[in-house]
Amino acid sequence: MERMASHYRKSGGRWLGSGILRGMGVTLKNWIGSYFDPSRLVTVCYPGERLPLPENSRSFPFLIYDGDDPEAGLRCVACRICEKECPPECIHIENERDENGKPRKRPAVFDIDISVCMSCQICVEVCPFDAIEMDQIYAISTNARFEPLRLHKEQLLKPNEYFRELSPTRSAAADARREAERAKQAKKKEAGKKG
Amino acid sequence: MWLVIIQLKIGIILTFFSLLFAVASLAERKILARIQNRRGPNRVGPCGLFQPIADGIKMLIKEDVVPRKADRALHFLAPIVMVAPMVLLFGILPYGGGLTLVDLEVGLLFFFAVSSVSELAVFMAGWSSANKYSVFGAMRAIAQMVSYEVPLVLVAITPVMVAGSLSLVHMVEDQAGYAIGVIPNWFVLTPWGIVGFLLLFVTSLAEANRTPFDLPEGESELVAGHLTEYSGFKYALFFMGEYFGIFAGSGLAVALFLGGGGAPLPLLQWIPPYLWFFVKLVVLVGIVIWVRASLPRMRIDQLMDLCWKGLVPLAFVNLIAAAIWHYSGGGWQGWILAGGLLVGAYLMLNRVVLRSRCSWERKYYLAKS
Amino acid sequence: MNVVLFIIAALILVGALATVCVRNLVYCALSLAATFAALGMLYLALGAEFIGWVQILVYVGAVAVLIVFVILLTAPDRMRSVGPLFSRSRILGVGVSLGVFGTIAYAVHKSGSLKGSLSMPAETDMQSIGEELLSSYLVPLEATGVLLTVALIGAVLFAREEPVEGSEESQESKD
Amino acid sequence: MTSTEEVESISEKSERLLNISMGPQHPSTHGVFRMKAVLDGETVVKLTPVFGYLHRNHEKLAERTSYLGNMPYTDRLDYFCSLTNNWAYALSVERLAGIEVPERAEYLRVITAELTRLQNHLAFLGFLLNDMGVWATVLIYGFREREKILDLFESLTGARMMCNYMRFGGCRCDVPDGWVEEAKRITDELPGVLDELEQLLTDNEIVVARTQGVGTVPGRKAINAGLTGPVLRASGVNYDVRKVDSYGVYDRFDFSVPLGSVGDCYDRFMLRLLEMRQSLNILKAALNELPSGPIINPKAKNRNLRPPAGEAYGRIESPKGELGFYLVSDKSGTPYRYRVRPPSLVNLTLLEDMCVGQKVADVVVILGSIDIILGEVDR
Amino acid sequence: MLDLETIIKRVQEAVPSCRIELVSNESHSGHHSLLVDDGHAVEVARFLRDAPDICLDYASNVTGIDWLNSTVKEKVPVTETVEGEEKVNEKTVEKTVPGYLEVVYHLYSMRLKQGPVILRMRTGNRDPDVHLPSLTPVYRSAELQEREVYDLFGIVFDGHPDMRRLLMWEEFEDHPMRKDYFPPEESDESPIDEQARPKQ
Repeated sequence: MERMASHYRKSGGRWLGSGILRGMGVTLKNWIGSYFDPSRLVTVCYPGERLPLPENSRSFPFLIYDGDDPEAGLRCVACRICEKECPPECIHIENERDENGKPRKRPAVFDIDISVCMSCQICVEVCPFDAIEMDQIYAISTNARFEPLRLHKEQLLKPNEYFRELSPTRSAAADARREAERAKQAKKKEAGKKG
Repeated sequence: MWLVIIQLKIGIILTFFSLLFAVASLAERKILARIQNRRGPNRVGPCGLFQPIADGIKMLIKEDVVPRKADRALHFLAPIVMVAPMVLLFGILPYGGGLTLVDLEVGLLFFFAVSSVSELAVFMAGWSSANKYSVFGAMRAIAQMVSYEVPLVLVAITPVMVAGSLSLVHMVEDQAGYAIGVIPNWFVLTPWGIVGFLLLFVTSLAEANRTPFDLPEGESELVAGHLTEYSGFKYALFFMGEYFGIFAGSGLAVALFLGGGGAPLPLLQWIPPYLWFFVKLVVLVGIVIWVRASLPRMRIDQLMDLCWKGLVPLAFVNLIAAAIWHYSGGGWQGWILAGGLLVGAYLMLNRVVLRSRCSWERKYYLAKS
Repeated sequence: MNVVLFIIAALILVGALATVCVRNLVYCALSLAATFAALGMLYLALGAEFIGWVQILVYVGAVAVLIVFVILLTAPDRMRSVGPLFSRSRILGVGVSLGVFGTIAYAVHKSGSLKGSLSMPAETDMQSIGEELLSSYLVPLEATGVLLTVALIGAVLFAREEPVEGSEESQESKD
Repeated sequence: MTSTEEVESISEKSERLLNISMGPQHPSTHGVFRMKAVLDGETVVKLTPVFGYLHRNHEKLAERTSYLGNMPYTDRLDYFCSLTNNWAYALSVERLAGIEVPERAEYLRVITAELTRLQNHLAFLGFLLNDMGVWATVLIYGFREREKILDLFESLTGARMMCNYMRFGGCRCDVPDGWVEEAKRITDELPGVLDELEQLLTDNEIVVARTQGVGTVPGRKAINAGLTGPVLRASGVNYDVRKVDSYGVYDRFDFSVPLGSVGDCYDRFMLRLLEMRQSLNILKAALNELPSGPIINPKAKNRNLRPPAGEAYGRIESPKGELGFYLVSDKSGTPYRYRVRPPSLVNLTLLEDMCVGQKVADVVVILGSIDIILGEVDR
Repeated sequence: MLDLETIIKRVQEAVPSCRIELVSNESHSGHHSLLVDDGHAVEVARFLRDAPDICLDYASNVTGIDWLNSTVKEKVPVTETVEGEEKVNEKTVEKTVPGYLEVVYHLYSMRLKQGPVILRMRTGNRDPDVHLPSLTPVYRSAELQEREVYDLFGIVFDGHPDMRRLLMWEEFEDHPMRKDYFPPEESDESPIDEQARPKQ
């Protein structure tokens, strides 16, 4: 920026019409450039070619389960922190009741109304069990306003492998955390058994 | 017998210009896109070639909404009165090589007489839509077109004075032949020719309401000016009228200054003259589209100032320069005299505009604290 | 040749009557433009090309547009022309028109031009018109030039005092 | 505000005046903004802006949501510059609750804020020239560069425009690898693009004719009317919150504040170009000196933050002007009063004074040069 | 930073009959403010703007705050005669402080680049159209923001050139930002909203 330190003098176009011609020179450079220089032809023909999404781009949340059986490997323990913290209150959870009505640590109903959800990712941030993560799906238009946009637990559940290939670094960090957690539980259990 | 030939010629010319209209509407969107670093229509047919057909069908199918309070007859007549004279103009353009339709002795006068009818069409369109915006737009459009007819005619008179006849074919013959073997003596290669060509190009832009003079359809102020209440095929007709206006203006510029069907180099003369005419026409239309993509719109009062304080005086000076060129017999002394006069006029205009512009020279202080 | 002339004459008559009789202000202006165009066609039919195209250029291109512009500026809402079509003093009107038409008919009859056949006038080309204009008719040409400039300046002065809406386009188009 | 005697003169030639309404669907107003204009021929006699078409009562909503829950809503205020909105909100909550921010987070905040300023000014140039009728050419040149910056945001925060990136005491997530090199490459390319835009626009006779001497605002009147940001500095008043408050780590970078001289549309337009160059300086320095370390203050509680009772007013220099958040807390989990000081709304105070006497075509250019955004005006 | 005590003294000299006091603020921001009685608010503002050394020429922010009737528990020394001898003991007494509406101005000095001086004005009660003097004649930047406070809080500013609603449409009656305002029921909410009815 070698301009004079204290002043930026804007040299007026001394020749009438020279400004317009210089301006059209720029458009001509872009016109010719678009045939030769890739940086001057930036659009992509959408359905055919698609720009790759960066790793941690987010659209709507989804639930994670380990292993291959969705019900068994479900990580969510229905602690309802995400339901409380969600700003537009679009998550609705109902605990599973065992035979004598005592709530168990599993969600029977886990609905997310994606017409209300603003993909702000706070539920992922506050979830202590890494049970919910942000997906990268965006072509999800439906033909009705309310019903299809309320995703139920079955539609939300996706395996951990999907999350691992969706965003490698975040899933690695999440798995490391869960490993450390499980190791601590196990050590505490032994300490408990020994002590 | 000659009736058949005439019919054939008319057929050729009309098909060519309607094809050119289709291609130009596609080329406009493609060139605009390429200037803006994007691809432009490429979904309908190979790289968008069937797009004009698609547009045409769309325009035909689209419902033609006429406002209830509108004046039906006038509303219907306006597009016709807009397009008909434009098509007449193609009759007298000197394509050369036997394709010239008719060699009117008063060719140029015919051109201006017919092209001034389109102002009535703009009025009819604006007035019959019974919409406050379109009346406002029509008023501006007529003021602009009538004002820009004065410099257009003045500039077109200079080649008439040098060639000595109003007929366009005679003017093209006057520009035939090559000086010192290689340089074609087109009028554009003379001092007054360059200035005349630029003025003619600028005024024909204004006549056809194209950027930077497309004030009537100034989207940013009055939605679509006098075309607000038109839809469907009538709108397409106006669209076609505007394009034919550009073709006619460019055709006139080619005929008067770029030597009609003449080939730029003697060894290229084996290509028939009407092909050269069309190449030059297409190049001019390309420049019109290029101008459209890069210049903002002028305000109505600036537009009028430019016309009355800029183009008309320059056209008079150009007339005098052409006279000096004519009587000094062309050649280098013509260049010095006419050229000097024109450069002096440009410098004087330059100083007047810069002094009137309040503070061209702007200083911006870069505060450290 | 006569058939064409009769058609054009009929066109002129119809246009002129429409200009006077039609209620809608805008239709009057447009039928006036149509009459001018028909007059131009008449000249062309008689072979006077220069006058024909000048007629269309000047009258249809400028005068009609001027009248239309005046309508745009002054009567945006009063589309209907006011007052009854035929004024009460009908007799006075008919009397005056008959008198005028009678004198013109008598003068034409007296001049004897109707006697000869409608012979085509001598073939004239632009060259001769140009020379004629600048030699024997030079003085009237310059006089009209001065007149038009004065009219132009007058119009500009008029426009200057009270700002006219839109642009100050009210000057005569070129001569 | 037209004085009383002028109002009489309007009514008595009222039959020649034309009442037109520009917006809210008008193609050139920036979102749903409406202006009722009274025209005498081409010149504007009276202009009254109409607000409220995009009013969502953002502040009432914030009073029933937790402090952390409000952060994603701040993206929706000035939806072109979500990161500066986040920073302003985070700054005022940190001032309310007394939370320090580690070094690396301060640098990340400066980098993202200056990137936001760049892409906002690029979009501004495009919209202003689009109003003047350049058929979207400059708009797409601006958006071409803006896309690169939005891709940076998407790889860092996860969303292009609704970033929700800042937390009380720092930032939400760290920079993915390769991000800083990509950002450096973009900031080295941008000066070339700015030169090209300047060559295309600043000397263009039509642009100069359309903007010079249009909508002039004297400095003293601008201060009294509370104009801030480039609109104020175009009138020659040296007031940039980055220099005055030197919040964050702005005092470590040497950048200068461009000031205009006349205060018309041309100065406001040039100011943005010059400010972009200064932002590039800051970005170069910040990207080179990005320290390592934690990106969030471990002691800061984000989830159910209960700041002590009291109030705080934090403000930053957002691309549109001085964006402030005034928070009153009553020790509960949700703010008692949450007030946004919208630069776009206050910059519109002088819109009528600028437009009266100008032509209709100028009203659009003047509105474009103020660079308002309706999410912030109507809240 | 201008310290508020000197400002209070200067103001009391300049506008003798005005009542101005310091309102402290416990949060970490340290933004204490000046409470001015609405009788002399305009002269105080004009003095603050025109005094050469204070020169608060820029009103950055104008905010309305709605304070509800608050019940305050106070320790009131009550003398009771218990078993003959006097004993003074505190008894917590529920006292309801009447609520009020408040307008807060954040004033800055652009010329001297000095920090916020916060001016507060309080209304006596909370009924619908309570009046306060407008500072728009002094600070033009308050014009639109005061219209917004009128629209959302219902404080009518006397002396404001164009006292209309800013954001709501003209026929809208009540003032949405008041604490005791609940939106009318007929808004069509999606099924989830009915279930998750706002919890307070």
